[in-house]
Amino acid sequence: MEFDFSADQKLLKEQVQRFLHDKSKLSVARRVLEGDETHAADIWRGLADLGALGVAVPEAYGGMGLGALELCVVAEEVGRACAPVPFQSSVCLATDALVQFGSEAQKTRWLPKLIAGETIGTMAVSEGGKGIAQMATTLAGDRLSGTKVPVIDGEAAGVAIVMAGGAGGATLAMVDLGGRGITRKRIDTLDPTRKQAEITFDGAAAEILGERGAGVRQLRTLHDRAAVLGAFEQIGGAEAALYMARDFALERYAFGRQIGSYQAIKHKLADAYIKIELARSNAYYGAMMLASGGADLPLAAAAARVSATDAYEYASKENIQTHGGIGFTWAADPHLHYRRSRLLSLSLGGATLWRNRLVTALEKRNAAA
Amino acid sequence: MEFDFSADQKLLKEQVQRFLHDKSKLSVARRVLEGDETHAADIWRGLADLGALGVAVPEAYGGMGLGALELCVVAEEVGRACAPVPFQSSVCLATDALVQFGSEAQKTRWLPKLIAGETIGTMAVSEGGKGIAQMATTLAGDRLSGTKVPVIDGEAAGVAIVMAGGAGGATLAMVDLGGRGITRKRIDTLDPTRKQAEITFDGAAAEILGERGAGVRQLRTLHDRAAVLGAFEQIGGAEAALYMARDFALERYAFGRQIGSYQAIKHKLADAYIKIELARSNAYYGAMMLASGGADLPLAAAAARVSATDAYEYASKENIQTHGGIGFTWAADPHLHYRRSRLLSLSLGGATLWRNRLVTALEKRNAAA
Amino acid sequence: MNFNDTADEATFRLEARAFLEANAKRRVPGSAPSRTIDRDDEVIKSAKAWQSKKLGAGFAAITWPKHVGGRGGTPIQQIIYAQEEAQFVTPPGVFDIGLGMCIPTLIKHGTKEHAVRFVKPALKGDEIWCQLFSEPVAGSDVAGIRTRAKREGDTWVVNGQKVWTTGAHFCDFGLLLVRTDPDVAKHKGLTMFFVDMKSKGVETRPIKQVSGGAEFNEVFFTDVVIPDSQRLGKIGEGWTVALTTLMNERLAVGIATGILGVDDFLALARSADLDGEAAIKNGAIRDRLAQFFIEAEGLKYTRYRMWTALSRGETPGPQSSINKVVSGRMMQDLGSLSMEVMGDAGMIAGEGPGQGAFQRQWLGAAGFRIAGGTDEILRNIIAERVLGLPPDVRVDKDTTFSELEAARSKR
Amino acid sequence: MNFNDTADEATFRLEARAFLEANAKRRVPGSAPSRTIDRDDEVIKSAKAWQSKKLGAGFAAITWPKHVGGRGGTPIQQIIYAQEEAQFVTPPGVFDIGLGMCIPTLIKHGTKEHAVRFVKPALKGDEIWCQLFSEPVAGSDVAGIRTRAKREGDTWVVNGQKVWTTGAHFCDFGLLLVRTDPDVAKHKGLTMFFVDMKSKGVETRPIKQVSGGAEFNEVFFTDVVIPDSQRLGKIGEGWTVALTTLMNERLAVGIATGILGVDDFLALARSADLDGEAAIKNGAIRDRLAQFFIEAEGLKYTRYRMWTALSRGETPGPQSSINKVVSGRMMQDLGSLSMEVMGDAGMIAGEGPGQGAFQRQWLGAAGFRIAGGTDEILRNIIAERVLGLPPDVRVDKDTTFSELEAARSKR
Repeated sequence: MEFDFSADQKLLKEQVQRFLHDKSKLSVARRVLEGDETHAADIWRGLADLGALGVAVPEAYGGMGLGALELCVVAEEVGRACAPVPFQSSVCLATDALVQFGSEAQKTRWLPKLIAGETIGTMAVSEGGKGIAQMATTLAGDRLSGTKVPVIDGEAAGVAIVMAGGAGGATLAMVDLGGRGITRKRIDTLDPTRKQAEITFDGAAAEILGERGAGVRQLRTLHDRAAVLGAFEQIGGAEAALYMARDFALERYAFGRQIGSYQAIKHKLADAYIKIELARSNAYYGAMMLASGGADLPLAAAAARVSATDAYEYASKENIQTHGGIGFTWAADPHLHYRRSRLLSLSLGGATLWRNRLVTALEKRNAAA
Repeated sequence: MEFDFSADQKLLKEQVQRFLHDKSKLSVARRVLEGDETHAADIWRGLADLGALGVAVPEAYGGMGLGALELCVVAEEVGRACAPVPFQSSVCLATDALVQFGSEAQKTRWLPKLIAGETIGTMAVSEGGKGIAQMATTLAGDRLSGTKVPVIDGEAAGVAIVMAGGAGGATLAMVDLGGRGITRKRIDTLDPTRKQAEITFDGAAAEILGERGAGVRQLRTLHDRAAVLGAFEQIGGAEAALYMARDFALERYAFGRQIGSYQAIKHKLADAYIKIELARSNAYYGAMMLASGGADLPLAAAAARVSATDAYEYASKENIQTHGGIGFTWAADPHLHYRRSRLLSLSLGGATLWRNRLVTALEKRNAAA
Repeated sequence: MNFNDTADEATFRLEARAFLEANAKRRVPGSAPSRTIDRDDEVIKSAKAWQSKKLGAGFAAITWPKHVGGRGGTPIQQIIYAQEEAQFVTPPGVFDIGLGMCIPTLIKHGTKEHAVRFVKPALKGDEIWCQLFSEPVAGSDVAGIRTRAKREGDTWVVNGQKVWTTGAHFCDFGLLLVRTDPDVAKHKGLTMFFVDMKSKGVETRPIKQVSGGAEFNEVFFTDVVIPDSQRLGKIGEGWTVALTTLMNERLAVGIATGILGVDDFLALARSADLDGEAAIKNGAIRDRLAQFFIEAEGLKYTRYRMWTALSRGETPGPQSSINKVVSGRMMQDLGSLSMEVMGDAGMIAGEGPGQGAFQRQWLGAAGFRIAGGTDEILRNIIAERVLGLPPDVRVDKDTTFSELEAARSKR
Repeated sequence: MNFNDTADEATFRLEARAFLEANAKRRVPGSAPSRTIDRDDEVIKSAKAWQSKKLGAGFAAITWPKHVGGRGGTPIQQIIYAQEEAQFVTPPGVFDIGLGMCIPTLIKHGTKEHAVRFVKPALKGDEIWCQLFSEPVAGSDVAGIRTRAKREGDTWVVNGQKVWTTGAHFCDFGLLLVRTDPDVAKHKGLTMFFVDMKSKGVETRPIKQVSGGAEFNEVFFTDVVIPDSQRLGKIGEGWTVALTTLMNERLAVGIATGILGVDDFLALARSADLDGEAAIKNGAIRDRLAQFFIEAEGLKYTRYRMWTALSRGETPGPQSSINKVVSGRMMQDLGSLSMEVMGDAGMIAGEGPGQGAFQRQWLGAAGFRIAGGTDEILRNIIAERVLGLPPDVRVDKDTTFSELEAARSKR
């Protein structure tokens, strides 16, 4: 039984944790929240320098050539710091999409830049909440047209993986966002520490990623993979929110004693702890399936995501509640996690959708058994 | 605004409450639970003497000629006492079915006996959990064949309203259980204070209640009506469980103080109170729709039932929890409400089913608006 | 059982409606009333004009006795007026705290001269009042305040900081709770004053909330001089006076308006796609919607039960205490699920489906669960006052305030 | 990351499996093991025989040092053995409490003579031990016990009542916590003894539970004489001794077996009809099922994390504290929903779908949430020991037991 990260993986985790703890304090997230920056470029550069953006990418393309487990520990620390960087979009979606489905030429062109943090990647699927069946964006030949909104980190990104329809069915297309026929508009969202955009493609140059008509299947694979990484990001955030609440409950007095001595607070925080531990255990299994390419990945990914979504949402909202009035002020930090938890809950599809997906995978597994 | 019971209705309520408080203590429920009786015949007779079994039945048939509101207050008190009598089966289902759908001859024959408590009525729909589409019981001419299980109060009953298929579709049939071709077998259930039976009909004499082929529609109407009455029974039970827990929390000491001074207990019981108040308010609207024949009945009934089911389940299970070890012993009373809450939750269909029904009714109302 | 007005109530309702028809515009159905108290001078001006009109027509203080300028009406009339007014576009309620809490306290604990001088201008809308109780270190535990007042002859000198003061930036007077003696138990060393908000040394700063609004303020007191004649009640009895105010606060909890509810969610769930079909077809969504429905309707009919008691001249039961704790959590859950139903577009705060209203509600709910009594304090109140359970163990009863402060800073 | 045994673990697993194959029958897959401790003499006899075999093969006390008769093995070996044994039909664990809690306490706090006399027969299964701590008035608050022991020369005379004693009816000895001095603070007046369960004045009565089982007992002590030589630890230091036992209880929380889980629920939901279609097609049911899944799997993998730590020779973290609080609530919810899915037939306890197993689990869950630490106590423990939050305010620390009792009866 070796159901834990290895000593080397833990070392990497500590290294990333130390860097983010020193450099990406919540004041940095606040800077991005309140300011004009699309993301904290300094933190992004620092992560790139650590190699954290390419831990799971083969060395041939400039990566560290490690595996998914190493990426999981990085994700957890990014989540803990509530780091205002395009981690999920660029690393867990765009970079992974290239690794999974890219041609040799595509990999050679983009991966080194993504890993170095020179180019940010993103994924553009949504069209204002409509389902893929109602999608209006089309890929005709090598020209892409349509509007995607919201695109997380869409303003900062230099390259996008875009879901498009057209002859042959839903297809993933790669688009150099520096090319012509592309307009972007910033949009207001609940978590402006990772700013989002509306991107309109008007005959923009694009090439197929993977296989024409395989878009839905490819997206499902990428989402399963990103769900595991996202779960670690959520768990990191949830722990940060829990311990922020814990520290406040030790400091704050009401009626002559620490509020952390009241059972209403104690049991609330114990419940957060329980949810986080369940999420962590589910996420570990997800990581194992991700790393080993196990057939159980769809089920394990759904369990990790559902569990971690629950944990982060609960921990972040009850962190505000534990803080009382101060927790609801703009100047205090709890709302940073409240917002981020929402972003991570919605970005790959909400919990209801994933719970349903979990049961579908479970039915499939039990039918096979 | 007169959104409350009238002074007269409250007087009736107090009268029934006093009778049950004096005569139907939980020791009586326990007697039936542990013994062979199908129900407490003495309590049933007492309720009949008070006129409580026929409050909503026209005087022409021996009833008190009052309305549904008066029946609601009786139901609440029966629930509060956890009375081991066939109240729901006989009064809220069988008697009401006759009032709603019976022919003059049927009413004249059965209602006076039901009201006097001489005959107990019940409703037999279930066939081991299968849906009505899979029903095997058939009515051919005036002969009924098939097996119904479980039938609540099926052993004590003298007359049953039975759902049957056959030419013309699902139909409600009235069967004199004293007739030939009928065998009954007691079955073990979670709440033996209202014992249940399997009843097999083998060409038993039966007559149609209402209209051939209208069984499903009639059943829906009866269930909507019984759901409101059941909600009051649940609310009465929930309050009894809550105050049993409250009293214990005041008496019991741990670590030198009353357990009711710990927030874990205080907030648990506050939550029970909240659920009960919500249920009561929803049930009042249900009662108003029931009494006035309002078009909102399906929606109001579903809201009352869902809310009251939630309240009684929570209050009864957390009553055990509040009692700690003693609460889980056979000799202590909390399990009486735990069992009864389950019976009332399941007897007209579970909460998931009713929540779905609620939304269907809401959609219909909003579409009409 | 019915929802009908009595004959008297119907007459009053017609009168109220006639006044409103004549003086205000009917709200377009479906548009949410704005309850935010703006920092805009124009809004204050229009609010004052509206208040003056209401006073003229006898709707400014419906339940107050006539001798203090009220109508001498009933609580149910107050509610009927509020129901009717909710159908019209009217300025935000900048007088609610003053007339609902401060002036009743002044009438009860102040002198005759106080009443003569202050009640009329407040009723007319000429002077607006705020309440200065909470402090950064004293939220749920109001009696833990630190703001000090030291006597100097016939005046008091106040230093300290208040927080969560609604409307402090446009108010004329404030009800001010201060500590006058730290060397007795904490409830015993308090005294109540009122203060002219334009006094030298009073500084007001807006507090920006997570939801973006800023109707609350911090108020700083630096050597503010207050004449002893502005004291309400005896020295050291400020807690008793404060309780009058706080009791009135609890009565003032009115009809929650402008909140997105079940029908809004249902409309959204019908139009939104979830996993390839309309969200409303998903059993999980239906299940949650049913839960929202029983909570929203349960609260509505709980209010009706309370109004029935008022209509009969009875005192309502404790049911209304459940309102805030249920609606706060429901606002948060409903906001959260609505975003899920919107899919990726759920993150969009500004535009997108519903113009960000669900998103704003979700942000606001986090504050609603705290302001005016946290979920936890409210459950305690229900447990203690309704169910008769014992209070929490209090370790601060037999200790002086100074000792408590010393113990706290030692840790 | 993997689930593989190390080479040593694999060797041990093979050894354990070989022993079991040779001495027991493999369980038919899907049949739940019976964990109820029967009142039947035959069962006790077979349990003793099995224990003796295990001792012979070195599996009776895997983690105990060799000098007290153990194997000197590791905790992970203990777990591996338990995993393997769970695949076989074996008698119920009537020695768990004795070997898991009582004998370790005896070894630590007793004399050498005690160890020589009692360890071997307990290990061999010849003598069975029980634990006599809880009392009717002292559940979560174990130190609040009232059973008195008065010294008379070289003996003590015990009067009082114990409760929730597992297996008292077939046990030979019991670990007995009593109050020897009521006039000091309640934790300080306790002393630990062991008692021969066949002593004059010891009477055992079964407690019938809501679920129908009766593996617990009340034990009454009437003038029971215990020699002072049966005292464990010093007079007045019983609480320290009891803590050793209770710590071992917490370690003993093993693998929950025989509990209906997610797969059982899924199978049910596939076959049952809900509103005209298979229940599993209902989104609300799927939603709930997913919740059960993340809880059940989360607990399973939490155990794996703990075993990993053990396998590495590390001390597991506090994660395992969540096991009971999560699984208790889940058993109750899963039982409840399963009955809903069965429709009207859900009420049937004896036969019907699943032969009443879900129904029994729902009844049992209400007790599971209480026994061995209530949900509330466990949350307190997590908050205090894991998160470092302060303990509840204790009003019973600086008061003698007698005064506490007097205060209680005065109310």
